[in-house]
Amino acid sequence: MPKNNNAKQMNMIQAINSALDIKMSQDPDVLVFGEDVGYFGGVFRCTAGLQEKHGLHRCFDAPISEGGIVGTAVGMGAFGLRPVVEIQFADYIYPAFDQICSEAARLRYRSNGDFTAPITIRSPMGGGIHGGTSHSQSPEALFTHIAGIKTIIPSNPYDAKGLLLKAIEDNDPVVFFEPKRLYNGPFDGDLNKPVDSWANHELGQVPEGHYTIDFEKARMHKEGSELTILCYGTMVWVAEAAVRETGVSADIVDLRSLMPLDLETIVASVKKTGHCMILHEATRTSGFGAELSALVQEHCFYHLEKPIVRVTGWDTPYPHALEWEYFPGLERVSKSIIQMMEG
Amino acid sequence: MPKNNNAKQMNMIQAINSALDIKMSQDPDVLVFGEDVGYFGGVFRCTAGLQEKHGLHRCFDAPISEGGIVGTAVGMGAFGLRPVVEIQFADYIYPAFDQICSEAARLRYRSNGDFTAPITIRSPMGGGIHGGTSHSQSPEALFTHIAGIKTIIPSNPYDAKGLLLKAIEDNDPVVFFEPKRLYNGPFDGDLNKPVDSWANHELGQVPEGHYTIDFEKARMHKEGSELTILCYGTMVWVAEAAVRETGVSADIVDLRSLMPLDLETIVASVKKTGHCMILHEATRTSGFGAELSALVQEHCFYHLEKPIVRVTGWDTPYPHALEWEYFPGLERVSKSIIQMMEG
Amino acid sequence: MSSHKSSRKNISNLHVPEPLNRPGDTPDFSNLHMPDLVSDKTHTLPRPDPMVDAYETEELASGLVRVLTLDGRTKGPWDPKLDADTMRLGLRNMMLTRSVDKRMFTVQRQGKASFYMKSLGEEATAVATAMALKDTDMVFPSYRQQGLLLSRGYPLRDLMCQVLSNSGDKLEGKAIPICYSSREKAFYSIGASLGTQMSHAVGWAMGCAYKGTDGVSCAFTGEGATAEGDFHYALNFSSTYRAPAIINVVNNQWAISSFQGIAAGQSKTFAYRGLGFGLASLRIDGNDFLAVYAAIAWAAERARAGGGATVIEHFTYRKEGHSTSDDPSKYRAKEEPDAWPLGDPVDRLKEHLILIGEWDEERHAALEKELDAFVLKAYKEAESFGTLTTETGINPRTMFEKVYEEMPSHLKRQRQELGI
Amino acid sequence: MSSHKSSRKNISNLHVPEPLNRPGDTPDFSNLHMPDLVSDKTHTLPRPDPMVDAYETEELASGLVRVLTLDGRTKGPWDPKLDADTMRLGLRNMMLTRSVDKRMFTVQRQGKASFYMKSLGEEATAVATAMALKDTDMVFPSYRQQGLLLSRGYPLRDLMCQVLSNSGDKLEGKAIPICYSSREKAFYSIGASLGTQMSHAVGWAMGCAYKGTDGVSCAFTGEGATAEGDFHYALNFSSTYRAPAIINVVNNQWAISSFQGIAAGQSKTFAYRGLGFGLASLRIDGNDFLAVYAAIAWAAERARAGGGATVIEHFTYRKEGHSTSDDPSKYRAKEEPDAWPLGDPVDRLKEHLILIGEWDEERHAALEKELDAFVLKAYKEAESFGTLTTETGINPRTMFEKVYEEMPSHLKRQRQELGI
Ligand SMILES: Cc1ncc(C[n+]2csc(CCOP(=O)(O)OP(=O)(O)O)c2C)c(N)n1
Ligand SMILES: Cc1ncc(C[n+]2csc(CCOP(=O)(O)OP(=O)(O)O)c2C)c(N)n1
Ligand SMILES: [Mg+2]
Ligand SMILES: [Mg+2]
Repeated sequence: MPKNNNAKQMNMIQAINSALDIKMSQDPDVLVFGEDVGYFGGVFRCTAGLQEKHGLHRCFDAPISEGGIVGTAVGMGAFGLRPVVEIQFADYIYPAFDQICSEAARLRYRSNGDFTAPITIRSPMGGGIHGGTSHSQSPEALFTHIAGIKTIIPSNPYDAKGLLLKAIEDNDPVVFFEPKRLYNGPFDGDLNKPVDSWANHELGQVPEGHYTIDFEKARMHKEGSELTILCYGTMVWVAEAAVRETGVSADIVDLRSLMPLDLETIVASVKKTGHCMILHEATRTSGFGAELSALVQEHCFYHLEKPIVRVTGWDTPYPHALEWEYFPGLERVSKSIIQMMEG
Repeated sequence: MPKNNNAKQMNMIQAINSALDIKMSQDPDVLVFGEDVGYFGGVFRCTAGLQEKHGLHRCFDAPISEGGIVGTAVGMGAFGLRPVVEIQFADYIYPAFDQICSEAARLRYRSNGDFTAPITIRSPMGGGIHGGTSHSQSPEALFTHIAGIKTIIPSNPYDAKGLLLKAIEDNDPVVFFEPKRLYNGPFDGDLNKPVDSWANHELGQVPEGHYTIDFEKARMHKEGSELTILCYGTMVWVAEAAVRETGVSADIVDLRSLMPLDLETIVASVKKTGHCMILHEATRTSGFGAELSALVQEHCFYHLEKPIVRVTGWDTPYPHALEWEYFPGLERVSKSIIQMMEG
Repeated sequence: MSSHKSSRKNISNLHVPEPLNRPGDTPDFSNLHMPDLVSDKTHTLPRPDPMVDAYETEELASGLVRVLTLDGRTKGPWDPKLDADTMRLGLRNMMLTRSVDKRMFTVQRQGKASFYMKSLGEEATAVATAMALKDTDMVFPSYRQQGLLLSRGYPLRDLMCQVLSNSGDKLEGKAIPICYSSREKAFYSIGASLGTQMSHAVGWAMGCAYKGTDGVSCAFTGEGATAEGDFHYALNFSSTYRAPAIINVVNNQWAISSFQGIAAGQSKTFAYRGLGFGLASLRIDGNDFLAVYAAIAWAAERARAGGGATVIEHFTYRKEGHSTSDDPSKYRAKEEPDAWPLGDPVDRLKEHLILIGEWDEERHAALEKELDAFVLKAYKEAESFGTLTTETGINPRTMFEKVYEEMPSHLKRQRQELGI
Repeated sequence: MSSHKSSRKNISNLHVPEPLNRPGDTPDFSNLHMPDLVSDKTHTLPRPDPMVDAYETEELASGLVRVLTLDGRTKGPWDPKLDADTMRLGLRNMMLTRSVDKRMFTVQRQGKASFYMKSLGEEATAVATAMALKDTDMVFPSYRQQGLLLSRGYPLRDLMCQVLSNSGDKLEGKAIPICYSSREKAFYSIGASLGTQMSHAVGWAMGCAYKGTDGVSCAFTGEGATAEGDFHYALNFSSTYRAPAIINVVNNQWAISSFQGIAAGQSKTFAYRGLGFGLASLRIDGNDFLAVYAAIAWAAERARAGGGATVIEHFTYRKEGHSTSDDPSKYRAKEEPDAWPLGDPVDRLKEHLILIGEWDEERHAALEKELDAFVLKAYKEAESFGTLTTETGINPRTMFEKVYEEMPSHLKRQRQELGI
């Protein structure tokens, strides 16, 4: 929690921008590139002003070639730089999949530490902006299956900044997904409410200076006694609303870092509550919820009073018109909580 | 089980070759291409003789470009052909990942059935041939997370032929992984034993003609009462050896089709035995074992007497020199069975 | 040049290309790599036999193939010598496209659609292509070739319902606006992942050759998306298998906020990329309806005769924002669109028709009005099927359909879970 | 032409390229797209200033840059005029490479290693490159440039222990044989996924430019792997950012069993691909040590001076199987290697040195013997660290190390699970 007196109100875009700005100021080896990130400052404005402040050669546009962007970043990383690249939408990370999985993830291992790829790959993820099949995906689970990659997903401005600073300083390749529905406010899945802004949130109070948040350290978003909800990104806010709505006493564990994973916090919570629900927006089958479920039953089998429940996106592409039927929103989560606790 | 009088002894390579040959003979719209599959007949010889028999334009070499191979196959599929392409090693499927996930898997959905991609992507997978990090991978879990793709993994010649014929006839894109360690015989994970051949196995008796095996239909490899082992590919044979070695009475469920999945058979078995073990060679975290574990605990929670156990490859790249320490072999599986049943 | 470049630290030798004009600059295209337009020199570029050796197209790949002069005449060997009716139809199709764009842009601004993309200034590339091809030749558009669909007579209502994602949408709201699909009109399903359609087009063309048909496939990519691997695959595979494909690169100078130089690097032209693969390659004036028509007809003839693929760079200009989500004044000089030295495709064809006495301002104004009314009427009908702000009217059950040919049991279970 | 082509059904128009020679054919290279070698015409190709406009290299990209004639003389403007000591060192490095290859091939055949890849016939491409670069210029090899490592004095024992995957292996058995890595020798970690190193090289070169060093990166790909997207990315990014990179395409005519035409399609040369991106491009006689040296020196000078990247196609021939897993008699005429019209790189440099009186057969035979003995001695030492058939001596704990910089808890748990 931010206790810093130099805190300033920031939305998630500003928090990310601040992290990049600080690192670029501190470390001449940090550079930023990607599609439209230069003069324009990125389609979501996360890199706004960086080219003007730090120079054309430190923040620049790249050809529309996700594979080339990650490939050249790996080369720069091996050389000794710390590139931070942007993939414009997580849905467009697949052309870079080979470079991420076969190269960034493997370079340290196969060279036994002789070469490394200390790169950060930022990318907006998730639905909620009517982006349909190709601007809404949550592909995080894929990366957690690839040994050598770290996968991070913040749920708020404070974490976004601290985790991004950590990611840039980390000597391993990090895939850093930014839930785009949270850029401007903590969307809680209630379509009937006016959109909230970070200005009203403690987690929108972000220190202006440098700080980092460790990976493999979940954030206990809310504490309770009856139910453990494992979630990350947008679903943290849906969980909060659903807990409020249903009145259940729940631990809401915001994982933040999927790989490495803070298993200790998860296990302690489930052992306490005896009930576990897992939320994610991604397609269910082989989503990260599957791994969480497997781990929880492996480590908490004798404490579980009910089957672990996954509330997730369906095993379909993200439909445009039926976005909110796909999204595991407030209604579905609340209903599942009630079913679990009363059923 | 093969009950056909026209059965002939085949290894898995011959069974695959036979499926391709039959389909090419029956259907002029079936064509085969990929790296080295033409004149030479493939580095594992699965397409041997097809060019000579069916013509240069029906079985030919492709540029070394997995993305281009799958991309052109999608276009041919949309046109109305049924291309069967080979990716030389599953480790090299990543350059085609975007074409598989964003295109082949999505074409039917996004066009609401206007265009489809009835293509088959064959690829040898798995370790056991000293192939190291880049010739041993088992990336099946990744594809099960992508709605729109089917993922098939046979464990023996009989299934390989029937499933491949089914895959080619299927109107959805199918990723068909062939456990390369099984091409010539049912490797059971015992390094001290001479290598077995399919000639000695019932499942190496393969009908010469056309037959198909439905997806979403697991094969009960062995039946028992105390333990359910969920597995596929090479691990079926490791499971068999471990069951033999430990003397446990186990259902060995050979999934064959990961997506769609025969949940019914799985659930019935676990409800019967109360114990579930999952085996796969792939890296553990977010492997397909995670999904299986999640499903089993969702559907059999009240029948499970012990935590579900996953015996898998480690969360590391596949090391060259330590291949057998990575491989979830006989010793590890047997030990896990004993721990589970006696612990 | 914009002022903030001064902050560049000069320790670095890293070269990052920059556009000719940024906000605040007075647009100046004199440094554009382009032949001298005033002298009409480019109109003398030869039109070789379509079966010419690919390398002999070198001067066509580095030059600029043109037919219409800037004062409305036609000139040079590439003149397709179309009759007035055909040209008037071309004009009409371009104007229809423009009218639909205008309407749907407004509709999006009213909050009734989530997204839209105009093709203003680039209508010739799509419309002339559709008219030069057979209606059965499969086109593989990026997302800015609605002119293809409209030229082939796709019902306006269907197009609009797709944009509105309503119950009239043939795609049942599955795809985002503008990702049309029409097998009937030989118009391939648009996916939003850039570049992927390029190798599909080559696969389709290989299918045509495999089956011995005389079909041709015709793909489009923006110049920005040529940097994707798929463009490379398309060139490579079409070169290897001599696929009867036409590979169009619409160089509209911008890729969202990145100017064409980010993709081009030190290349003279994008057409030259084709030469690297031994493919016939042309750079053409994309705002010249007749040049586009002539080039496509040439390439189609080559493809049908077994000569393989042709790469065509359409040199044009994106006059509006990238999409409804974009504000181009943030990254380029406001006056750039008007300063574009190759003019506007509608104006240029109109002027030519007037010059040869086959058109006049009154008829033009009347046609414009007629088309606007036609479009509005279609829109009213489309809107009756629902909009984003009302109800889309799409049955949630459809969400689970068409993932696979038959619904696997896990999707049935999920549908049940949703309670529908 | 081989007989089975007759079975081709002629309904299809799909063109599938075929090699000049198949098993059973008498090798004939007269249709190879190559300038007339006998007339030595190619020796007159100009050597422009390294800062020349890229497009002016067109004739170098479609021709063949040569220095050594087939009868051992030097000729033409590309002669790097090396002194005899340097040439003798080049000869030695090539012969050392060949000797190591021979030894390790045998070792694999004895079952002591799982895999090996020879570079027979292609030694000049790697050795001359290493000698023309600075030792600090980073090289990004594919897997057939062991000559780079050996020319830079990498200890034989270390190389061999890597192949044996034993306790002397600096990579602790993590990588398959021949996937060497040596930051010390500015030799990038080889990964087995084809092509991926190409964009790494460009990223590295961008790093050099960014930091204002005069470093150059030098990447290698086989001609077959140019079809991967990564090759495209490398050309595109180096063109955009003028990266000081040298992009070598080793066209050894074969990619496992596929002949170069499967990747080339209708391209005249692979060098021409570079021209498509506005990069300086050369095709060179890859069996000509002096031509390789001269071309690399030229490209390095261009890169260091800020002229950006050069694409160099090394026209050579893979005389052996693709790897120890391959049997080339299955897909090409047995006599092809000997019929290759550009000879053998070791023989050609040797003959030149003899012709100018700086070498003789006796010294050559003695050197060969010396090197074989040197290699054998190193091998004996390497073998003492273990082999596949004995014990590799690698601690299983190392399997979990270097996945990440620090071991996350799940890997510690897994290590524990393995009981080590
Ligand atoms: C693989 C992929 N990467 C990024 C994007 C985001 N994107 C959409 S359009 C666009 C610019 C394309 O520019 P260009 O190819 O020149 O086409 P134009 O819009 O000018 O017609 C970008 C970067 C995408 N859709 N797909
Ligand atoms: C991405 C990828 N696809 C396929 C392979 C399998 N493979 C290894 S080497 C090779 C042939 C490469 O030929 P070329 O590029 O010409 O290099 P050469 O072996 O002739 O040096 C193939 C297909 C691979 N290693 N990586
Ligand atoms: Mg553009
Ligand atoms: Mg080769």
